[in-house]
Amino acid sequence: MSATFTPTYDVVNEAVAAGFFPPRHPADVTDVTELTPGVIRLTFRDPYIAEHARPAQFVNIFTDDPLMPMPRPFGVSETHDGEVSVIFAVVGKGTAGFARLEAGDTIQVLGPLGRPFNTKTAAHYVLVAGGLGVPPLIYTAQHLADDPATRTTAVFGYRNEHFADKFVEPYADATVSIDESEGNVITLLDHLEAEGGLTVDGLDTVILSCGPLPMMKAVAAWAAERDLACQLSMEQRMGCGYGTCVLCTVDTVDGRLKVCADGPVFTREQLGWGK
Amino acid sequence: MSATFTPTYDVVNEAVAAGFFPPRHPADVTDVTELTPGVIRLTFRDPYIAEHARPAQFVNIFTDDPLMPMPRPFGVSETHDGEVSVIFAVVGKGTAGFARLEAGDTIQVLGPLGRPFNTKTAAHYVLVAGGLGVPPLIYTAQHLADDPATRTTAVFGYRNEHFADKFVEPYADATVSIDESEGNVITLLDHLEAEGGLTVDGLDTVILSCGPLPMMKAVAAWAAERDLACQLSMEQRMGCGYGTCVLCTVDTVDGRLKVCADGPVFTREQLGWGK
Amino acid sequence: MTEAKHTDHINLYETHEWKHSTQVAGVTWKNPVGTASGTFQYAAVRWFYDVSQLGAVSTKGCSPVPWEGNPSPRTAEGPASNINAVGLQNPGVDHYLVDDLPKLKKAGATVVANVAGHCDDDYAAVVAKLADSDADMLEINVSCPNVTHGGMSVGTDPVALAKLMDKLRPMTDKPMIIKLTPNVTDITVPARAAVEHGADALSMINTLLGMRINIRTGEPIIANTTGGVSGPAVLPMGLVAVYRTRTVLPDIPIIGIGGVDSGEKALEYLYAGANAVEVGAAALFDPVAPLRVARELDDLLDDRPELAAKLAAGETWR
Amino acid sequence: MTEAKHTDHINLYETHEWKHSTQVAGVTWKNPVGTASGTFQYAAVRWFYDVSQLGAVSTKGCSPVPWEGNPSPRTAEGPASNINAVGLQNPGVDHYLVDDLPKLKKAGATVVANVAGHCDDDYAAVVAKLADSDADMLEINVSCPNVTHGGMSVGTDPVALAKLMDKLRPMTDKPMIIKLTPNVTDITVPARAAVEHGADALSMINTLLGMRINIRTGEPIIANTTGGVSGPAVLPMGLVAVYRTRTVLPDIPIIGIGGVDSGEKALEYLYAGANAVEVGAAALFDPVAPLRVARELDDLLDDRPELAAKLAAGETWR
Ligand SMILES: Cc1cc2nc3c(=O)[nH]c(=O)nc-3n(C[C@H](O)[C@H](O)[C@H](O)COP(=O)(O)OP(=O)(O)OC[C@H]3O[C@@H](n4cnc5c(N)ncnc54)[C@H](O)[C@@H]3O)c2cc1C
Ligand SMILES: Cc1cc2nc3c(=O)[nH]c(=O)nc-3n(C[C@H](O)[C@H](O)[C@H](O)COP(=O)(O)OP(=O)(O)OC[C@H]3O[C@@H](n4cnc5c(N)ncnc54)[C@H](O)[C@@H]3O)c2cc1C
Ligand SMILES: Cc1cc2nc3c(=O)[nH]c(=O)nc-3n(C[C@H](O)[C@H](O)[C@H](O)COP(=O)(O)O)c2cc1C
Ligand SMILES: Cc1cc2nc3c(=O)[nH]c(=O)nc-3n(C[C@H](O)[C@H](O)[C@H](O)COP(=O)(O)O)c2cc1C
Ligand code: FES
Ligand code: FES
Repeated sequence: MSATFTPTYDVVNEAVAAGFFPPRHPADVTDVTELTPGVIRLTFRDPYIAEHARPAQFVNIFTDDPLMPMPRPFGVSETHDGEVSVIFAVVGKGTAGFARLEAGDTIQVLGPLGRPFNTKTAAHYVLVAGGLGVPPLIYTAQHLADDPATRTTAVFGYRNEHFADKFVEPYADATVSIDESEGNVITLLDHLEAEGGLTVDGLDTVILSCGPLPMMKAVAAWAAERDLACQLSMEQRMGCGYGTCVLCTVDTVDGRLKVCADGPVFTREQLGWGK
Repeated sequence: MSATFTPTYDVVNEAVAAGFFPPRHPADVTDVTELTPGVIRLTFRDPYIAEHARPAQFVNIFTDDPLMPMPRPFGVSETHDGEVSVIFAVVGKGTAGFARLEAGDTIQVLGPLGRPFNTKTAAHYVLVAGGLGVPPLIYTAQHLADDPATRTTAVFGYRNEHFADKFVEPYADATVSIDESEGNVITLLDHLEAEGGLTVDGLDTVILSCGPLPMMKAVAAWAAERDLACQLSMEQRMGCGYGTCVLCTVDTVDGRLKVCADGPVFTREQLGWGK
Repeated sequence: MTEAKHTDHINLYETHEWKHSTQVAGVTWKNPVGTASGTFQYAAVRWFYDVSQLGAVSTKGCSPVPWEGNPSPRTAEGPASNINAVGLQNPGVDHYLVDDLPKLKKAGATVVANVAGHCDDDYAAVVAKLADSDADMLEINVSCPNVTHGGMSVGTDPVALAKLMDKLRPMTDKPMIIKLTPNVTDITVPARAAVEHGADALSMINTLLGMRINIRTGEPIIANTTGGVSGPAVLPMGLVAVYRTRTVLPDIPIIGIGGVDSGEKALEYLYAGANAVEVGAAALFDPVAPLRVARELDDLLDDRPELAAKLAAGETWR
Repeated sequence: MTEAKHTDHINLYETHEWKHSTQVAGVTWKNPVGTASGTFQYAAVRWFYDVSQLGAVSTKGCSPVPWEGNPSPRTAEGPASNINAVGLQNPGVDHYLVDDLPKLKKAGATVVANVAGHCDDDYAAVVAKLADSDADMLEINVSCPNVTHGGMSVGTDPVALAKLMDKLRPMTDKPMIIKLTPNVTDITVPARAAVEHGADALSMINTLLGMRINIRTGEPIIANTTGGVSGPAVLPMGLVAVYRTRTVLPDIPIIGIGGVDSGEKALEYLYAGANAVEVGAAALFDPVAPLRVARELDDLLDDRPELAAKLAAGETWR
């Protein structure tokens, strides 16, 4: 009973054919799985997003409660045959609502949004993620899995249960993970370096990272010490998600930039981290 | 995902046992029927309301859209075996939502509310209703159907289709109706009087009425000219429906009274009509 | 996507041992949740729950003589809000003294008597009669947007407010709460004026001026044209009023009002610096809302012993 | 209970022949629906629809030099609302003149250039540069609640507003709209001051001061503590601002803003006395909202020939 515009898929298709980007639109939920208590994988059917999403791009998902009109952004974690998955933690009322969704329900989505990781160069991409930063790096691994010019090593840190290893393993060339009882991703990176796992097939090493702020700062510093390229996917409270409101800024050396449209991906140089 | 308290039936039952009135609570919709375009009969299962509702009492029904938190009051039109019916016209967004309900859905309700028609005396009750004023008078007829001390004559006026005759006929001792192409309820009352139908079995005649304001004023005047007792069920925009906010007043000779708790039923003397 | 309610298991009819009390200007409330004036009538609410369970009840604005209020329709619906234009209809202070007040006290309620007036003498006449009554606290309503004299016209003018306070303050030792309107540029200005002239506590916010129009007729829905907006939609405006007032007046007790319909929202007010909250419009949509909020908050405070201890001691979070 | 949308059949990507135009201070809008400042960036929106379809676009507040705005987080969610504390981040008027403005004009849009300042000289510097530009109208933002100087501090002080107007008015013949804040007791006071000192039109409302608190930390969610509330929740406050202003200023063109997310709500503003409306926060939640509102309104006006005729002639309903 809300006043939201819900175009049919035809409208979206026509729009795309006309060169426009699909607006907020409905999508059918096809699966909801709890991966570990409070962490959910939500899959919905959305051929447009599945076809176009790039690593670190995100989708805005909307609640069905008009008291909560603002978008909830989530990084794409996998796509398959016209379906899109996100993995999220239940942190507030919006995500609590999404956790109660069931296959057959409908959600409203907008996307894919944001600037992806730059993975154009032939390189060994080290995918460093912590906690709920794993989804975009799973998707990066999926995206690069069939690219003969690249190699990927997933380096995942968890609070306790290693809930995402099984999703990234099929795509990454190597996967290592750790939880708080043993250390953190820096522990893993040090270990990887010590074992010579940082260099693969003579390729340049590029760090791609997403996770809690302190972790990302540590990763950037670690990369800077070794003079490695490092791209980081940032998080910020958003208003629109598509670049119209300037509500989602992050401080960079070039001033305050939009996480949603200038990012979410920034280089460590842009963020001025680890110099 | 709204923050509304939804007690279980157990809570309501315990409350009632403890002498309290059931608060707003969920009820299952059992039937939704369109009687004529834009006029809907909604039936829901609510043993408490079915048992306790009296003629001209109403129930607050709530939308499931938190943008529309205010109660929608509707007169009870019939009760059967723990089920309660209301008949309503689609006039705004709330009633439009109710019209889309289906059996098996759940609604939130509060009731029964308001002071009923006084039908305690042995009398011939003439039930004069216009348009969407018919529901409380159908229920009055149902309520009095088995009372050997009373007789009822339904006098219903419609805009066009005579959608409610079939509901009142099983209960009323006589039913006459009219639509705008032929006249109005005063036409019927004059006719009834002329034919001697106003007096039945030597009983006092009491007019009970509900409908649009101009109609009720005309009915009150008609009754006053004949010195007949006349009770009228009023309508007003409400805030709470249970007497706490004074948002629903009607001007009476005793000042501004609450339609929800002092009424909805007022005598023509109280309203100062038809003197 | 239907929510499993925090309170689904709560039986509001079972008597509850309150775990967390508060103090407002020296008066103990058994929990930090009261009812807001104008949305609570004993005669109506007692059917639904035992009103003595609430932290306090603030009764309908009371005038020296009976007032008839505004013509109907008096209400319209806003998005997630109620708009009201009652215009302070009430049976007058004499009726209050023989009817509502004794009944509420007999039932065991902590009573905040809300005072209305069209002019300073009106307010004074009511306060004079309440001075020796059983009311636990007085709440002077200088914030009603639905009357042409008194009400908001006083609360938006710090000079007029100071003058009124100077008149009322000497009349009684009862804790005197001044209820403020958000329809000002800076609520801390009248807040300061009230406190400097003897207010024992502040309550805020009253309703925001608003209206709706019927698109079939093109005319305002409310007979009095405009009304006061309350309910879920006004929460951010109520919070900012409390927070900013607390920033400039660290010691004055504050009752936070506006859009509270859950324990979590009550908690936001407490973190903003309120000593207690009142529930208004939510009670229109659900009669037991104030009690439910109190029960939810009582549980939420279990996990916040520092906040709970401050409240019980008459202090606030900030 | 899912609603069959009025607009389910509308294909917003098909070019539309607008049936009902309006006039704002002599400027024709092809329909009465524009975008509100701060919720429209050409670079972002052009992907979703042809922006020239709108009645007008009001661009982001523009300052003499680039402004960096407030630290993040800059936003929180209220019940049915957004709370923003951008603090007028923008790349400055020089950038506007070489980037946004020419692109928008090239695309065929009717452009309202929104002007920001921390002091009178700031406003003047921007107006000086826009005076000979291609902008169709100027909108002076004296109502931003998120800056410590300028913005709302001017719009809440009729004397300061008059002084600013006296400075700006002689600088340009372009239609000058003054955008007012609802954070005042009586919006008709600054409205009058603006009109008496040369405003060609008024737009209202800007955002209402508000905030939210994180109940896990007990601290404000927004880094700048408070922000401005907009979106569905503010509709009644926006309507009352327009209605009351129209009552005292029968002839001034008014752009109604606040909570518009459907053709029906736009219509309420027109019946309240507005010449046009702008859509703000709704565009955050749904990029195509402004265009959808325009299309819905275009159909609703079909059944209201008297209103439509007045608007087209530069008159208003009341
Ligand atoms: C680009 C981007 C990608 C993200 N990807 C993921 C992901 O893959 N998995 C995941 O679990 N989370 C992700 N997040 C965080 C996720 O958006 C928030 O956890 C979620 O919006 C919280 O919603 P809520 O209703 O439960 O919380 P509430 O606190 O009830 O939400 C209130 C408002 O605050 C916003 N909000 C609250 N927390 C955050 C936050 N941390 N970041 C941004 N907005 C917030 C909400 O969007 C909403 O507008 C991402 C955030 C961004 C910006
Ligand atoms: C005691 C009583 C009994 C009623 N019984 C019936 C009945 O049996 N059948 C029937 O069709 N209608 C009845 N009505 C009228 C019915 O309540 C309204 O038509 C309905 O509330 C409109 O809701 P809406 O959301 O569609 O309209 P909207 O205009 O979208 O509603 C907005 C707000 O205005 C209120 N409102 C709008 N119109 C009315 C009205 N005419 N009376 C009271 N409130 C209104 C709504 O309750 C809501 O709070 C009764 C009203 C009262 C007071
Ligand atoms: C119907 C109604 C009547 C009210 N009457 C009064 C009153 O008499 N005195 C008063 O101080 N406030 C009155 N108020 C304001 C409320 O006490 C409260 O301050 C306001 O509604 C905001 O709280 P809420 O959002 O919880 O409703 C009234 C509010 C409503 C809705
Ligand atoms: C994110 C955001 C940024 C805004 N920036 C400006 C601005 O730069 N200048 C201005 O005059 N108003 C600004 N506003 C206010 C809007 O233009 C509008 O007046 C207000 O949001 C109310 O309309 P709404 O309820 O449709 O959002 C901004 C609003 C939002 C939500
Ligand atoms: S969220 Fe609106 S610009 Fe980024
Ligand atoms: S609707 Fe609240 S008293 Fe009647």
